[in-house]
Amino acid sequence: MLFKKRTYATIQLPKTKEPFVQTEADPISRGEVIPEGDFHKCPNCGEIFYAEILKTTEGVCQKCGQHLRLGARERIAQITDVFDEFHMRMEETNPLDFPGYEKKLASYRERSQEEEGVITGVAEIAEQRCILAVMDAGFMMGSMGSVVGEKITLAVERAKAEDLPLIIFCASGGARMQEGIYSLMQMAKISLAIEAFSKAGGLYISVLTDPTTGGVTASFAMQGDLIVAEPGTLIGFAGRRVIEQTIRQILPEGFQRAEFLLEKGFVDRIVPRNEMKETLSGILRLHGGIR
Amino acid sequence: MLFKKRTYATIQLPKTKEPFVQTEADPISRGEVIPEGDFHKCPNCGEIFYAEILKTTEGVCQKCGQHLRLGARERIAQITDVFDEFHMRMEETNPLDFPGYEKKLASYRERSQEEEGVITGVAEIAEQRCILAVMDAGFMMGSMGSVVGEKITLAVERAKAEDLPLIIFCASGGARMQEGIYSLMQMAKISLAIEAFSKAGGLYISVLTDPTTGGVTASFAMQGDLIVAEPGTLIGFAGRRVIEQTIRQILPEGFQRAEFLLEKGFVDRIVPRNEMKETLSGILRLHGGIR
Amino acid sequence: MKEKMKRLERELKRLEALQADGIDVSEAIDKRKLELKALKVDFPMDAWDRVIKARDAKRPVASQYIESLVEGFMEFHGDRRFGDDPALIGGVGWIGDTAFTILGQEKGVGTKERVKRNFGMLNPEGYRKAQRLMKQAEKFQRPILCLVDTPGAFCGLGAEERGQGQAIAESLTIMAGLEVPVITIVIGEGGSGGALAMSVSDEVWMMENSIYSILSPEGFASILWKDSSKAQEASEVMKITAQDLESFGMVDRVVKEPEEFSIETLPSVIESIREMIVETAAAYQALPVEALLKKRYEKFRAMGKVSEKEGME
Amino acid sequence: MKEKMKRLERELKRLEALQADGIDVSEAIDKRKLELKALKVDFPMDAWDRVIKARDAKRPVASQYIESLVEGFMEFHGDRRFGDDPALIGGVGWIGDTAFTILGQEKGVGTKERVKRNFGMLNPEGYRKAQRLMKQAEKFQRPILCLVDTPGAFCGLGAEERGQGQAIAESLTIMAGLEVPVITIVIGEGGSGGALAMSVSDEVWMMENSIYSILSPEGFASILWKDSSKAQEASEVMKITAQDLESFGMVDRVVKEPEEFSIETLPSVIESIREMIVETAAAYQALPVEALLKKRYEKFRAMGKVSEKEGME
Ligand SMILES: [Zn+2]
Ligand SMILES: [Zn+2]
Repeated sequence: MLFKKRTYATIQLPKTKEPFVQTEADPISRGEVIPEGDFHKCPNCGEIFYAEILKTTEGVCQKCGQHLRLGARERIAQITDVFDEFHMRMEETNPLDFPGYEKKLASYRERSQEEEGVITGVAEIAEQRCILAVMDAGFMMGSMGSVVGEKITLAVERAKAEDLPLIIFCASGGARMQEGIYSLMQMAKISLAIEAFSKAGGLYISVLTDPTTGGVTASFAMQGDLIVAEPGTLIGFAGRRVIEQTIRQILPEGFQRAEFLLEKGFVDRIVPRNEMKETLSGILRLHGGIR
Repeated sequence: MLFKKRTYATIQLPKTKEPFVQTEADPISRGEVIPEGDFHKCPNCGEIFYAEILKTTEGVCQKCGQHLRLGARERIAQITDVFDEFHMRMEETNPLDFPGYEKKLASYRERSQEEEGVITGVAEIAEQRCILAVMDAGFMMGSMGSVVGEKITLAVERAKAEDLPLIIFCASGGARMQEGIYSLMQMAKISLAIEAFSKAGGLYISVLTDPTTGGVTASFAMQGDLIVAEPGTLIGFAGRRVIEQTIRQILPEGFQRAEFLLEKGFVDRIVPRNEMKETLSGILRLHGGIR
Repeated sequence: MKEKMKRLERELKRLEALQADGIDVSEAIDKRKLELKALKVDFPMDAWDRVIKARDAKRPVASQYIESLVEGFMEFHGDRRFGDDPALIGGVGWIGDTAFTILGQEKGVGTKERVKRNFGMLNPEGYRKAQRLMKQAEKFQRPILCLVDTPGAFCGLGAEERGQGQAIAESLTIMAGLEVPVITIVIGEGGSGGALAMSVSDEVWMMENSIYSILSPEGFASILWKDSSKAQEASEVMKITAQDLESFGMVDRVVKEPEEFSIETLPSVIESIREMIVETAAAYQALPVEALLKKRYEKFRAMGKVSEKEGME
Repeated sequence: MKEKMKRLERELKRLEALQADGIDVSEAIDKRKLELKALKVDFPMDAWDRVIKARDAKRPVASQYIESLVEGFMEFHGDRRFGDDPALIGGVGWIGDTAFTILGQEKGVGTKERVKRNFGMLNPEGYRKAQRLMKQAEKFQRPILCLVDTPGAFCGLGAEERGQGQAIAESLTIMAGLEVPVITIVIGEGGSGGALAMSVSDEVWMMENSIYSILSPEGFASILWKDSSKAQEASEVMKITAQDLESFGMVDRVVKEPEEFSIETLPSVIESIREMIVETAAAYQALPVEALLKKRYEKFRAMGKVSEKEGME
């Protein structure tokens, strides 16, 4: 049983229309197409799998090892023994009165059966309690607007108040354009919460999953006491194409991938998906002081 | 009057046999010859000056701007309005019973009329009181042994006890070989004192003068809240020749010079000798809180 | 009349491009500027007008503010790690009788210096130099003044290799914890994370015609509409002017600019803010550290505050 | 008999050089080693013997100590500034029931890995990784264990460009201020500032045949006598053995080694020190922070303490 009853209200995996793993790009903004039905194609090697088989491999391509993108609920199911969601329904926001934003949001909500691009709650990982936030790259490219910022801030504040470790799975195309300066300020808001949590002695593990870019990279993704990443994860601030246009040369293959970041000193450890739970529980135990 | 009577016993410039400015290398260990008599040759452009003229230029070559090496007493005279030396006579040490060390030390003492390679005291610079330590590259290459380490540590402790800013003029060929591991431990000893001083809120300005190398670079030279350097100063840890032997190529001209360090982010400011006093007093005032 | 203004502006833009290519059309430029000025008295500026003003090459840059505002300024260089970033000027100096740490994003004046300053776009070393000097200000209990003027983060290979994301992230947490007052003034362009990295401050002020945005209007149009030429349109929907940000409660003060804002008219602006800077810093410095940090926390905590829907469990 | 030992050692050295060139003379080597071993029972080793032992390729390296000593070790990488230095292994793991931060200078095993590890010579990134993990240990109130095994600082261009002097200097001040216990064990070569940068510790232990010196005997001979071939002579006057340093009061404990110290005999050594490490850390951890820092201060304060001559003003 994945979601066991604890102190908080528990939730079920919703009947989502989204595929189990996600395609590389957001279909609306990049014009690509999610494969329909029961098959899924590995974006790295091109191998085609039954979607069902991918479930048994935790979404890792068995041919090339590519870690395909996972939805937040699936991620939580893989990592936690118990997960009690902070069962919030946040007000919709459109702080700039941006034309068409509400409609776009509604379409993502309808399709994903999720309210926004991050799920937060209290988790148990191998008997270690922690606060967990998991972003979803499939929800409007995992972009960060006020609701995402608010939910993450509340999670950090909760970790501080309850003196629990904090784990955030990052996955983001960056700030949410439609909320403009409000999106930018979420970086500050979350950073203030993380600094206060850290000063109080809290442990924060940041887990970088594909893709971790833009304003998320330039804030809480890189603020972890420890930063681990899944293999092959795209991690960067500026976009690859923008850099290529600026420097007028093609960037090397592994640029901005987790392995590159490890070599450059910005990632503590690369952890394959099938070792993630064990790694996180090991770190939690080492910081809990009880073997 | 350069040395005015204050709280401590004052000293006079000793009748030294050393020339006003120093040659690039230690003559004993590198086999070069100190020019005799009244003339001095610029090690950079080769120009030959009357030693007397150099005094009026503070030891700066008027042809090429090279900052020639100064003795510690001359440096103090240029920088301070009042200087009250910590009038110590330290016990001689030869902790490793190193053959010939006492004799070598005695010869340097005789020649320089100084006891060791650093002079420490309380100074006044444009009405700002501070603790000042000035190393002398001419005393056994400005090498750091136990006496140098002890005198600098005492100076730092004094700065902490009296809540005064600390200025150290560094000039060193590195650790003193003849004292072996004792020399190395001076780096730790001084660093502990500086850290304690810093935690207590003290301001430490490190001034790098030619040459600042080896163990001094790897400790208090680089521990300043602010690090200023004279133009052209050699600043490095490993020796140029050793690096060239290791990488088997000739290093570029400006390598390990103050300007190179500035570009690499390790020096706050390059300050010509004729602006040094004003710069130091400006920094002291800014940190004293009184315009 | 709005139409006429737009036409004049288009002409002006083309003429200025010619001028930049070395063809002297300065008279024609001045003429149109005067006409424009006369027209603008009657019409409020739209966002794009402000974008143009914020980017104007004649607009005072950080070093000129420092020159005019700060006495006995002592510049300090380097991040103690990798390099010294010319796009960030850092140092200590007197504003009135108070010693401040001053950090300015510097675009430079003239082509050569603008290239050297990387047009105000910081490399990671720049953020790390700022961090070092901020921590030093904290040690010596000095207030900090930040001057923001950057198109945004730098899209270079080295900047990514050396972790500009990490560098900005660390600036945010360091500012979050600083136990001394920090005032930020956006003097020109406040672009994206590069601007935010110097703006987690107790007070954020903006010059009347400065902008502060999640990214440039061009970038915004390019990402959302796949057409960077729609920058002007983007600037209107993005809400990036000082007036917008003041209405959002994100900016504490908008500083009036003279009609022609340049190095000539800068001193009058400086005189109008000098006392305000000193007094504001003093007011925050008078707070106990816990109160200072709490105030800063709550200031940003309120931005994009979202409530839960009612009637939920 | 001393003469015979010297001869055997000379022969051994030559044979080992041949072996390194790929010529198999292992039998001849083993024979002489046995003979030497028999002789040495009767003679105390001189410093050069220990230098040879300290540098022996078969001697256990930091990663092997960690493997044997630490359970659930989790390695953490990177300095968050520029790179990850393979010459320094850092991470967290269990020693007994206590979580430690462990930092080890790693020479590597086998040519390929030794090259990757830069023969245990750190670049500035290595010191900065260590600093980061030390500060983290402090935040989480974990004791720190450092394993020192480095010929010394690295004489590379990049190491100078990126400020290895500054990096070592910063390690010294960070260790000076660390509010958690730090134990250092010199396991092989403790060379110059590179070793000191991990040894401003509450206790410094040395393995019986390790060395700790201001620089290599070769470097010493080269600087002082202009002849690096006089390394053996230098090693005797330099006083670099564990026994020397213990007599100077610079080392708190000398750990006995088995006659043939290798990966095979390492576990017995580990068993002899495991409890000692845990208990020593616990004893220091029990001190109030001020007492811990004061004790560390006074420990190093006494090194090369020089008194003033009597009878002076
Ligand atoms: Zn594949
Ligand atoms: Zn000259």
